[in-house]
Amino acid sequence: MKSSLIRGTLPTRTVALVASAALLALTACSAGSSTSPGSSPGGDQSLSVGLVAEPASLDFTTTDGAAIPQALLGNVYESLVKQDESGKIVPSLAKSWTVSPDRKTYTFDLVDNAKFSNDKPFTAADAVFSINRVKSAWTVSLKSAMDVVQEAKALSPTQLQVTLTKPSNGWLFRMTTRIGAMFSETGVSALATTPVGTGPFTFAKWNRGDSIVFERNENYWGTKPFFNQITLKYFKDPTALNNALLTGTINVIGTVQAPEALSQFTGNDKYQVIEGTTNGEVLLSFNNALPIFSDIRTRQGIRQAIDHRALLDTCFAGRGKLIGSMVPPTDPWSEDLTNVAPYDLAKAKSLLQASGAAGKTLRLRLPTLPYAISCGQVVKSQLEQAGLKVVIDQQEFPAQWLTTVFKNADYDLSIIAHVEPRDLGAVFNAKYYTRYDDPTLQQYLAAADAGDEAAQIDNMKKAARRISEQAAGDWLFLLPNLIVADKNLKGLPQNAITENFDLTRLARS
Amino acid sequence: MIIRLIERTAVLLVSLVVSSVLVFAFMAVLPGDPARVALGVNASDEAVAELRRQFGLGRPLPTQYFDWLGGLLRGDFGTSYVSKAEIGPQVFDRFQVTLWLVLAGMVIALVVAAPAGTVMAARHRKVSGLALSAISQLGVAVPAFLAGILLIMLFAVKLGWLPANGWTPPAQDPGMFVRQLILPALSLGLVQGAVLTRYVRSAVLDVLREDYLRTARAKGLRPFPALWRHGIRNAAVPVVTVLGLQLATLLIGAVVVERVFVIPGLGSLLLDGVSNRDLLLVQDVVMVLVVAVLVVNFLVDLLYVALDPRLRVGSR
Amino acid sequence: MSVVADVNVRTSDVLTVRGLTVTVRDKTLVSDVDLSVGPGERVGLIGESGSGKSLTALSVLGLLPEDVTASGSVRLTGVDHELIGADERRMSRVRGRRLAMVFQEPMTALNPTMRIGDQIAEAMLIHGTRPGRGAARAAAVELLERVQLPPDTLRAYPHQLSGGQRQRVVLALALANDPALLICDEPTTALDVTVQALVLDLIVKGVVARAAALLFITHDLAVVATVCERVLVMYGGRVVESGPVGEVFTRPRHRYTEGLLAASDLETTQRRLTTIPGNVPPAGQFPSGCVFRTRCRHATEVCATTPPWTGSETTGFACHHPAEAVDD
Amino acid sequence: MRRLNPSLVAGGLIVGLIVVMALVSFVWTPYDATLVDPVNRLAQPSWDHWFGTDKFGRDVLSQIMVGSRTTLFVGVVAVGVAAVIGVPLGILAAMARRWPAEIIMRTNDLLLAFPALLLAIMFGAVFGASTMTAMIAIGIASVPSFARVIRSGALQVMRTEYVLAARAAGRQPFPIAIRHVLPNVTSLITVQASVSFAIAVLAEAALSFLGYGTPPPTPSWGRMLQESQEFLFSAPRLAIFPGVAIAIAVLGFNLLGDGLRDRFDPKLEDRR
Repeated sequence: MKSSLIRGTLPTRTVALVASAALLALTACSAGSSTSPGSSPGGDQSLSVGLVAEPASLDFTTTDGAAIPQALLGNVYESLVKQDESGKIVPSLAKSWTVSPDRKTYTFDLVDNAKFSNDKPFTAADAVFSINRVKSAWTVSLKSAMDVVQEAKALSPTQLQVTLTKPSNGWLFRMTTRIGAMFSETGVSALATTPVGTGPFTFAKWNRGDSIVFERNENYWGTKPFFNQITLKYFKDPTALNNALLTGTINVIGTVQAPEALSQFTGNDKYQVIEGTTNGEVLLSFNNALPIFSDIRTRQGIRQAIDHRALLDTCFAGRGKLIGSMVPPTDPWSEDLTNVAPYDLAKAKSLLQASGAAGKTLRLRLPTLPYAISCGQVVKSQLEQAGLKVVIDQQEFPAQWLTTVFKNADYDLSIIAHVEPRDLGAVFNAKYYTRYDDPTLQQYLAAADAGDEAAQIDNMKKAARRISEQAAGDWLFLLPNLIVADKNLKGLPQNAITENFDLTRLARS
Repeated sequence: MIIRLIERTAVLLVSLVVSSVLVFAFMAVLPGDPARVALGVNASDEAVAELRRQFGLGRPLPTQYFDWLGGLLRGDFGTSYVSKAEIGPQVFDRFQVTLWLVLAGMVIALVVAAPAGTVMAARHRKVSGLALSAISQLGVAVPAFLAGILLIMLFAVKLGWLPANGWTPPAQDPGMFVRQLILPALSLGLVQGAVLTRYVRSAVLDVLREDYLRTARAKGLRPFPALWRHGIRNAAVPVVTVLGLQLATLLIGAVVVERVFVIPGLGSLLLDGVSNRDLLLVQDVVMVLVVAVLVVNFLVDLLYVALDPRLRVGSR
Repeated sequence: MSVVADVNVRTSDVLTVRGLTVTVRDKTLVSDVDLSVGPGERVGLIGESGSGKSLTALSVLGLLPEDVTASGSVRLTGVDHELIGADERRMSRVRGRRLAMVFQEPMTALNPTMRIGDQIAEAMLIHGTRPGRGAARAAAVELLERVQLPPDTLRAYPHQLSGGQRQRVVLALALANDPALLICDEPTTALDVTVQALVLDLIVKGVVARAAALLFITHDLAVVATVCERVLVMYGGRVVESGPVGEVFTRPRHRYTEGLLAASDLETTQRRLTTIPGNVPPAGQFPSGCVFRTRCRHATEVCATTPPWTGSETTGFACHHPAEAVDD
Repeated sequence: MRRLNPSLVAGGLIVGLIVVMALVSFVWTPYDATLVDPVNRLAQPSWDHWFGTDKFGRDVLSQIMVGSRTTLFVGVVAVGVAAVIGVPLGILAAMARRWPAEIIMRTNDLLLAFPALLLAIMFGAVFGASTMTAMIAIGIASVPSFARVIRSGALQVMRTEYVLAARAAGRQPFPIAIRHVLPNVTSLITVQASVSFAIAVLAEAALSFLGYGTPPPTPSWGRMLQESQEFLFSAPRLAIFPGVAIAIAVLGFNLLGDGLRDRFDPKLEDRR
């Protein structure tokens, strides 16, 4: 899988997305059992959720960016399987599934009462259509996750069989993401403006530049959501977002952008503050193809020159978690690797001296994202104390940064949050902007994808330790899942580990 | 008068054509392939090529220019590379929003500036005039977004009288529309009003020195009626110029206030367009802004003629 | 000067000014001026620029610039209150009704954005001397006719008229309410010589027709000779000599008047033109005592004291060394 | 005789103070303005840090001092660009024949259609956001007002007798422009420069707020204000110091402009 690991296409989006993903986790158990569409306890209550990055389009099959699945996935579109709060893959539109002994054939039993918002019933034929369409019509690079599929066919209206070319743990996991979204054959004509899905909400209205409105799907096949109407309201300015909650314009800040301002809410019993983890690793990336980084002592020196605790305190108000590799604590193979390269200024200086990097000038090309700009200034200061010279160069995000740093790898150092789930392999790759070419790592990753669950966990642990010990980059911290909401609101996720912001479990007590 | 009208119209048309070339040329030199940016970095080369073909990005620039211009003239703003949505309706909606905001701001500015400037001029040696002068100097020195932030802190967060931000179209909920409009319009209006006050003051001071005002007083008009009947129209000429310029500047200048108050206006659309490299959208928005300014200037010119009969004869 | 003033107060005078003093901040621009204008009388006020003649006129009208203050007494016939210090409400009833003024600069005296007819009609409507707009407009046509302007001038804007035409409009406007006193401040100075005579003629005809008094301010002795019956000579903010035009111009007593006459070619063309030595000091910087002494060839030590007024209010002078009173 | 002009004195003092502050900051600031010191972050004002520290532990006073350089730099370059283009344009338009003059002034009017903010955003998109692009954009946007003011001044000079005499004597236009016109419009240039300076300072603040202004780590009052937003409730002083600094600077340049205008044009003495 070579999926893009960068979340977001707008300045604030990178951070924004993180939070959204978190919400999905809680949804797990809601799927499935209830078949009768009873009345919803929420009646005609409505809710307004403040988010930071408005989608540029509603079509995630051709438009990159985290904001679209954040809003639509799980809420308007559903997939066959989804992740529960603990990261386990659980049923959604597929009631159950079996895997063949060679781990190449998956047979899904589908629910029989799901309907698209265009009134067409959901059948195995739609599933086949959706899976094949990823290969044929999608243009975003994420579609490569479906390359491993050899064939998808409908055994019956409620039974789907998917055959892979080789065993892949990654495939089923990716089916929980946007890649796995189920479309109606007759509902893909205007994806950019009119999404059609089977989800508990239907798309009602998009006031561009302002908000997206969802309404409860009264024909939903599963448990109907509490709220009759939910508005996703988009804010570019973090302070405006906070003010909107303070003055009652919105009920939830889906993702806090200004952690320093959190004190306004923590002391106030009108609000609840949720703090958990996300998949968003804030990476200080090295351009490993450059000669200066070919010496591991340079990379190691940089890692040890950074006082991660002080950095986190300074640029993210101490919220967030320190990590030592590209693995969030919610992944099954998570290990504490923060001690692989502890802060040690003297050691860092001598390493940089030894490698000859001391005194050299490095370009730190930062995307114009608030956390990157903030952390960049701390990184510059800390690296300069260790004997490097650092020049900060702002690159407008997304357009300029994506071209200069991401595509052309014209940079020495950069900072960005990689918010895709399970993105270690994709980020540390010779073709990626990190230009990290390491056959040993690739071996571990291949073994993890092909092996059984124990082998997967074991090999992923090795991979995580490998990049940490090799200092393929420096993990500054893990973005926190920070949500502030009205006190009486329930169903908010502790950790944000999926691509979407789950609105379906929200309720008022 | 007719000659003047024809001349002005000709100038307007030439300006429109020249600026459309400028805007198009400027956008053409923007670095980055719009198709690739629209599709994201991970897009395949085929997909990029397809999009380029779809939007005709490979054609010679003059062809692209004339197609674009022709579209604009027909009211067809084209389709966004990024959102695949029609640009026209978006620009129209956003323009309306900004227009509401700017007009409300200008009304406040005028309501503040006209009396304040007049009093400052009439009492320019007295304490009240000097005090007003000092206040207006301070008003001019405060950035509009800072004024907005302070207004929010006070009236929305601390006192809770008005919403901190947001926008509701007037047709949807007129009450909410007004409540949400007050603070942003105030932050634009007070700052612009302070600027305008100084022009009103100077215009009124000029008029107060005019002989015809003395003639009016000699006729038996008391000072204020004399100023009202004989001064306002004359003082209005320079003030209208400034007003026109302010209106033009504010269409884009409001973007800062739009940001603070989360208002989906034209300026915000432009900023989004720029960061998404939604090239055609940016091009359209810039063009709309430029056309608006040119048309406002044109109208100001006509207004001069209405205000000052001396301009009605001959060309100048 | 006030010593003499009380001797000869003509109670029937249209305008009576007593002890008028005009100051700006600490500077005195006009001091202790007495003057009267009888019914139907045409009085000239002459002097160089800076002599205070315009300020005197503006004090009477109560239209001094801000910062400039007047003290003393100004009474107008038919007005039961003192004009100096009267509030705007009362003054506005006098101005344009009992008392009208024609200013020096016709080019700027009219509102460029208002039609001529409206500006003239307004003068009558303000004071309610005509019953309504229609009557006021009709009256305006008649007034324009009197100043020899065609009726379609009503619809014109000021910029469409020449300077002479505009000054006639101002005159029509001033005479609209048949004022008791018309003050003209250098009304022809800005005009071409060819139209000066016409305008002067119209002014005289206008006041004569209404039996109005005229206070005519000018620096042009020839004009005074044509228009006025009596003349006051001002210098340095003071009236230095007054008397019937014929007398003052032929037998000046004050040395300044003498110099002024000598410098103009009014009297005789045989004599070589002489000039008054030195320059007029800036406003407010005239010497104490006799204001003319710094430029006067006849000045002595005694001139450092203010010269007393000699003669009656209507005919007299203030000089320590007057020119000989030549008897014919 | 001439009264002391309070606007000129106050404006001069404020501007002088800012210039001195900027000069001093080259040789001395209480702390390194860009030094990150996490231990002392968000310190209250104290003897050690008179204005306290920001979220990076940087000394706010030092940043304000160094930031004044950015402010002056922005103003000088923006006004410089505007004057270098606008003054010759204005003089040219005053001296040219009717049609060329008309074309110059119409082009000039066309430029009015591109306000500073629009130009800066467009330039920022092409060349990347930086102090320099912002300043040039602000400068170009200030050209029309310069050209207009200078043109009307130059027109007056062209009508004076000495210029008429020079022209009658057959002097070439260029020497006339240099010898007669330019010296006589310097007062207008000075006045317009200080007014444009104030506008440039405000524009830089607005651009920084939108993220199109001075990039970090160079201290800039506009960006300090923008960064202080999330501390509006917890540490409002972080907004107050740069906010007040901007307001005072703008006030200073405006007062200076007014004062200069009064001084150069006694007819307008009453204006403030």
